[in-house]
Amino acid sequence: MPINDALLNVGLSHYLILSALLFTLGLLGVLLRRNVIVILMSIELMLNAVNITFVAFSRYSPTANMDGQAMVFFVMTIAAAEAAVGLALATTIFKKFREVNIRYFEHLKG
Amino acid sequence: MQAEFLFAILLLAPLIGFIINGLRWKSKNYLLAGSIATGAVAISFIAAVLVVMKLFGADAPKAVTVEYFKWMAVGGLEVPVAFVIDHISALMVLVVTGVGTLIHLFSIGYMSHDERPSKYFAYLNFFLFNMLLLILGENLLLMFVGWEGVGLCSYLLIGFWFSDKEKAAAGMKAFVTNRIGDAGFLLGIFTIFFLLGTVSFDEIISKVAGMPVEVGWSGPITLAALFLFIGAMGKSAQIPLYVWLPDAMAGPTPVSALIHAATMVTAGVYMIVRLSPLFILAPNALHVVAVVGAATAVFAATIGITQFDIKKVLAYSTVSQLGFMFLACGVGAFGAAMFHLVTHAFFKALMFLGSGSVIHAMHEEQDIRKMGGLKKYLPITHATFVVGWIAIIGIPPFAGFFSKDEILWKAFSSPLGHKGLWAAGVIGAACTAFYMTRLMALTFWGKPRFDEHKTHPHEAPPSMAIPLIVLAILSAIGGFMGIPHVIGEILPGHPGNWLEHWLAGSIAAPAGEAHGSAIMEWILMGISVSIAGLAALLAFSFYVIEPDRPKQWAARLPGLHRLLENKYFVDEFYFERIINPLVSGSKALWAFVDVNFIDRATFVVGDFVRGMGSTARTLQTGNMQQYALYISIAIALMFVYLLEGPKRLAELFGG
Amino acid sequence: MTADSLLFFILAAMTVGSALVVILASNPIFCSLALAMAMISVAGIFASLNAWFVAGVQLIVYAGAVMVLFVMVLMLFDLKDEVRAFSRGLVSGFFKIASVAVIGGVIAAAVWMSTETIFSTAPAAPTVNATVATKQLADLLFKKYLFSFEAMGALLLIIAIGAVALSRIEGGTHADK
Amino acid sequence: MLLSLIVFMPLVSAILISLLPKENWIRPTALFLGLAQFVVSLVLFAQYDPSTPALQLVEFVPWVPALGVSYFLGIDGISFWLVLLTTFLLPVVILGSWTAIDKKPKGFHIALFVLQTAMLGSFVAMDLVLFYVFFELSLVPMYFIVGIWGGTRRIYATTKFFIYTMLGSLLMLLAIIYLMFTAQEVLPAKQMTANILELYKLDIPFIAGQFLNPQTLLFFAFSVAFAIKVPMFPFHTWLPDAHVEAPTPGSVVLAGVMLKMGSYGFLRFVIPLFPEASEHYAWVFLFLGVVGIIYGALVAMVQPDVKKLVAYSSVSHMGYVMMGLFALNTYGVTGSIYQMLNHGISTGALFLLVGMIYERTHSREIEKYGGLAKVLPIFTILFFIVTLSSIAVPMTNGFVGEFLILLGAFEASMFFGSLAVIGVVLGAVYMLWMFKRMFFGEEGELVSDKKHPLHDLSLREMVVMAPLIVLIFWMGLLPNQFLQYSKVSVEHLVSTKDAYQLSIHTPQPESDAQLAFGMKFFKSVAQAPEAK
Repeated sequence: MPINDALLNVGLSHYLILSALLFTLGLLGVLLRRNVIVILMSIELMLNAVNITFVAFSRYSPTANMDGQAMVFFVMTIAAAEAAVGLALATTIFKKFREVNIRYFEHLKG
Repeated sequence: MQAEFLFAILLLAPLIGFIINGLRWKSKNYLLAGSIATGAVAISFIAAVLVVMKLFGADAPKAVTVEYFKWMAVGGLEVPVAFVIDHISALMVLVVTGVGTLIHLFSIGYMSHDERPSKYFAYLNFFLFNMLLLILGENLLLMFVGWEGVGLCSYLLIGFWFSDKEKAAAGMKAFVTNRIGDAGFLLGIFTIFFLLGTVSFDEIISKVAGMPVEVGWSGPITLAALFLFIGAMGKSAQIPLYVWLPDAMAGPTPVSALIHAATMVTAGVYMIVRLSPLFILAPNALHVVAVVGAATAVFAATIGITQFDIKKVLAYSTVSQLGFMFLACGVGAFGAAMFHLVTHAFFKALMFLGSGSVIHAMHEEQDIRKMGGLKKYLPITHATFVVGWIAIIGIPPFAGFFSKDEILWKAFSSPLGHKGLWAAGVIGAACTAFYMTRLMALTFWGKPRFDEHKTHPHEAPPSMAIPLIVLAILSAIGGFMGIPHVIGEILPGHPGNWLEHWLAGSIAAPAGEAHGSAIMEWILMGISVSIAGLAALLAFSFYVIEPDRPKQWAARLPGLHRLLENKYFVDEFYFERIINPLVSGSKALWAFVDVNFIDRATFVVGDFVRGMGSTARTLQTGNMQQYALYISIAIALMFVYLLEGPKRLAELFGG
Repeated sequence: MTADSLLFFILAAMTVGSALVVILASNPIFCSLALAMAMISVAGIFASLNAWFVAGVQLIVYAGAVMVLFVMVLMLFDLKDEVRAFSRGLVSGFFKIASVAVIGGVIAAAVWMSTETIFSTAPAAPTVNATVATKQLADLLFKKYLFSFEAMGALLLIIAIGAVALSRIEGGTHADK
Repeated sequence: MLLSLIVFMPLVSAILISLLPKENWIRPTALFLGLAQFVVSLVLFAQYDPSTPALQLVEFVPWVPALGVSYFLGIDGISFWLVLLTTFLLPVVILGSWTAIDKKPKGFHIALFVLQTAMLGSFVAMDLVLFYVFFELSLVPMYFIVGIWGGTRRIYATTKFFIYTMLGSLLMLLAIIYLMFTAQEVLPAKQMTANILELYKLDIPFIAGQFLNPQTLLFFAFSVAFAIKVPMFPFHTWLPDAHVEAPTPGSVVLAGVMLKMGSYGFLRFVIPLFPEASEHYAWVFLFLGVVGIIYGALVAMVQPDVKKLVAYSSVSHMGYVMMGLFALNTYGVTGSIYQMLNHGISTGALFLLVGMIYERTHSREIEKYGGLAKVLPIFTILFFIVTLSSIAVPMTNGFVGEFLILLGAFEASMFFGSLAVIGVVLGAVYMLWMFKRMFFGEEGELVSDKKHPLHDLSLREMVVMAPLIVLIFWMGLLPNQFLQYSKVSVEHLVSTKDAYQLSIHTPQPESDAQLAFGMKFFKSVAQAPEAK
């Protein structure tokens, strides 16, 4: 695919590659950051990357089906729920250690 | 009366006595306990007599057999609980119950001061029950039951005063040594069973009847005979398993008389006589028996010369006399062995009981160096002891003369005999005469060597004296049941050899011609009697006329004296070379094989697994991000795999 | 370069740029602001894909509700600049970046290789009226995915209760006994 | 239903015990339930027909049909006495541990009853998978019995015991799976099966002299599992540790029944399933049996701890059992079965007695005793009788078993048979030496301790010992009454072991059988001597 073509005709691939980029960035955040809250944010990034994929596929599928968009709702709900629980956990950790470093989760083992 | 009934009484009377006395084992009433036990044995004796009566008469059966029930039936092995009294066991059962009754009677007086007379009598009765099983059992297995049973009772009675460590140890030694023999006996039973397919004596004898005499060493019959002889060695205290018998003197003296002189120790001889048709087929095995017997006879007699414990002297004497019996068996003179067994039972029981009487009188003193001059204190004991003494050294016409002389003559003349065996027998007899005379001299004659003001020896009560007198009479006249032909011919009425006649149908005789003539027999008889007499005179001169001489001789031959006094260091040898290495070797086994080898090997396996685990554990840090890393690595690898990454890369770079 | 593609590239650049800030900024407040930015950009992306309703929800739920939650928690903690924003370990760090790179690369390669065969030739489906599209979506959610939808509702309720309970536990798992 | 009743009654009992509200109700209830299951097991006498080698009282319910696994119970002459031994020992053990177990009695009795189910199950299971389940299940309660109520090194001992036994049975599991697949391929039904009667029909290829062939490998996989359980010589080291650390009742059950699961496994599975390999490698087991006998005896001799001594004596005695089994003749196998019972009774009794003295002095060191005979006469008498049984003096049970085993071993191999006889001597040595040191001589420090005078056996303890003592003599004096129940089965096994088949016995409907069971029981006992 000549480079010009790629720049002019934005298609499914573009969205998918964007999604991949976003996903990897989110993953890097999860792996590298120490702050629990930032890690949660990175997870949100990854979920959003997935959402982009869903919507893109929904848009570019030959039969224009909306199932992809429906899925986005579920993902968002899960994301919200996960954020809520994650932040609640972060709060308990913070109460104990006055810090929200991921390594305190090591102490969660029974 | 029915044979079944009589046998039941014969066997069960002592057992019931055992149970009654066993249940009241705490009782100190020695008179009651003794009466029950003695009564039980007496009943047994009467029943035995009644059964034996059936064997007399013109058309009497050769044997009375009863069968009660099957004990074991597995595969081809059928073991009924069956008993038999034939011409061999009749002799034995009468001796055992008869002498047994007398010894029980004697025990009443002897054990009067003991803590646990009931227990003692219970054991004694139980012994008798087992002895009867041994004698009457119709098959090898039943005999083995009795065989082990008497060993057990012997253990219990030797260790009767178990608070003394030495005595308990002696009991254990006896049991274990016997067990070695028993193991051999077991192997003998196995060999016979797989050879002949039966363990019943009757069937064994009828099955071996047609078999040829085995020549070599490895034939099954020779093997069986040798195995059985190991059993006999253990029970009858032959070299090399004799060591338990002298120690067994730790038990009460009547026990020594009953078990370790008159009955149990002769079981080996009895067994060989019983299986004589089998043994006769294995001349090589018989040679072994004869040589071991002769060696034991001399060996034990020489030890007897230097012992100072009155019972030990008698014990070695017993070992030596048993050697004579095996010598007789070994040369095929089974009748002579039986004969000596019976006469020995009389005079040795007499002498043991006599020694018991002496020990009782001397307040448990057994060292003959601290006796002497007891003749005036214990006239009855002395008189009866003299009878026993004459009998054992073989002065005619006392019992010992006939039986011992027959053995010597057979050792010389039998086709299986040898002049060397005869010579060994004569030496043994000479030594016997010497040490018995020495024993008499040191115990009864000369001057008292104890404090006459402190110790007041008293003559035995009647319950102890009666058995002594009865046994003395038997020792005196017992020999007439087997008068040799050469003597019978010159006697009025020409009495034949009754015993030989009685046993003729039941025992085997060696094939081949006996050598030696009547003149020869007279000459040999003369030689042996005169040698024994000389030895006795020598001992008399040593210990009565010149009491210093023994010490001079001991000083002159220090090596020999030390060797004899220490019983050839056999016990020490066994202890140093067998028992100690066994114990320390076992400790080493435990330490090295179990703890250091097997356990360590299992630990190595365990440590390996544990090592792998702890290696893997380092991955599990609990660090959540590390876990996330693992997940991402796994996902990456999965993708690479799913997209055929390696192939694509190869395409990319390769072509 | 058409307007559509220009819009896409701008939005994509904004998304990626703000995502980078999220994972690189040492102050969590900056992170959260960058995240909000990323959310808005993603909403834009949705819009560019004609998913108007989803784009709206993205704005309301994410940029609105979730972000408020994050920011409030951050305010509650009163966090300063972090001395060490990233976790320790050179080796593991290397592995982390490498594995992520592999994943990203592989996904991109997969897209590169597969879109050609699947969709690239297929033209985008004809755009429909936003109202119709929303109606279709509603149809799906309340008919086909009704059960899942209701389950989601239940889940949210449980999560709400759970979150409250969790944050009220004294000392959490390390309560002093 | 009888077998299911026998097997699961203890499990139900365990549940009942777990529901008991008060601690001091537990022991009487447990004793009652233990006696009840023993009485139920006595019904076997009425229902069991000793005249046929076929499998009796069969229960068959498919369990996992796809794998051919079924709930298949049955009993024959090989397992008959083992089942009764198991049910018999339970009440004895409960009464024997009346005071020995002072903490958590509820848990202990539950474990004991669950163990009982597992052991009984493995004796009557005729499906390999079912057997395996019971076989492994038995480890769990024993693990807790040793691990919770044991001595100071209990954790070490119980872990060792568990892992050792587990390791072996995993090999067996592999072999079982292999057998099931082979059955699918070879048998006409073309169906996987774990039914042992079907598996008996397999003819597994065997090449003499080569190790890597199916039958040899399977043979050794099974053998190792059972040899560890027995335990045979090189695999025995878990036993002394487990015995020393186990509480008295644990030791009794372990020695009395659990070890027999190993030797029973040889008899039920190894020999009939792999006849050629068994015959070809019999010498290995004869050899290891002899080594076990002599080695166990020698090591027992030098043990300072009386319980350890008894444990090593177990190694020696089980060596006899192994020899008898691999003599592969009627005498040896019969002797082995008998010896299993003997060992259960006399070693069980020894452990009980050692436990009784341990309760009094809290020491098991032989050297600290001495002169017990004077202080505890009744205890001494009982101990002596049990000692006699252990060293196989005639007229006690031990003799019959040992004699038959030695006879069989002698027939199979004169060399090994003769060597094994050494064990007869050594057995007397270590037992009597221990007896001498503990009971005779001067009073030891523990015995003469005036502050803690020793009391002779209580009535309860005598009641515990009484049935064991009675059995010791009963089995010694009238062995035929016991032998007749296993006779036909053993002869069938030995004579047809190369093509061993077991049919299922369908009894004639006998309406009065249940009613007259008591009559029949006594009749069978009374008729025993005549039975051929």
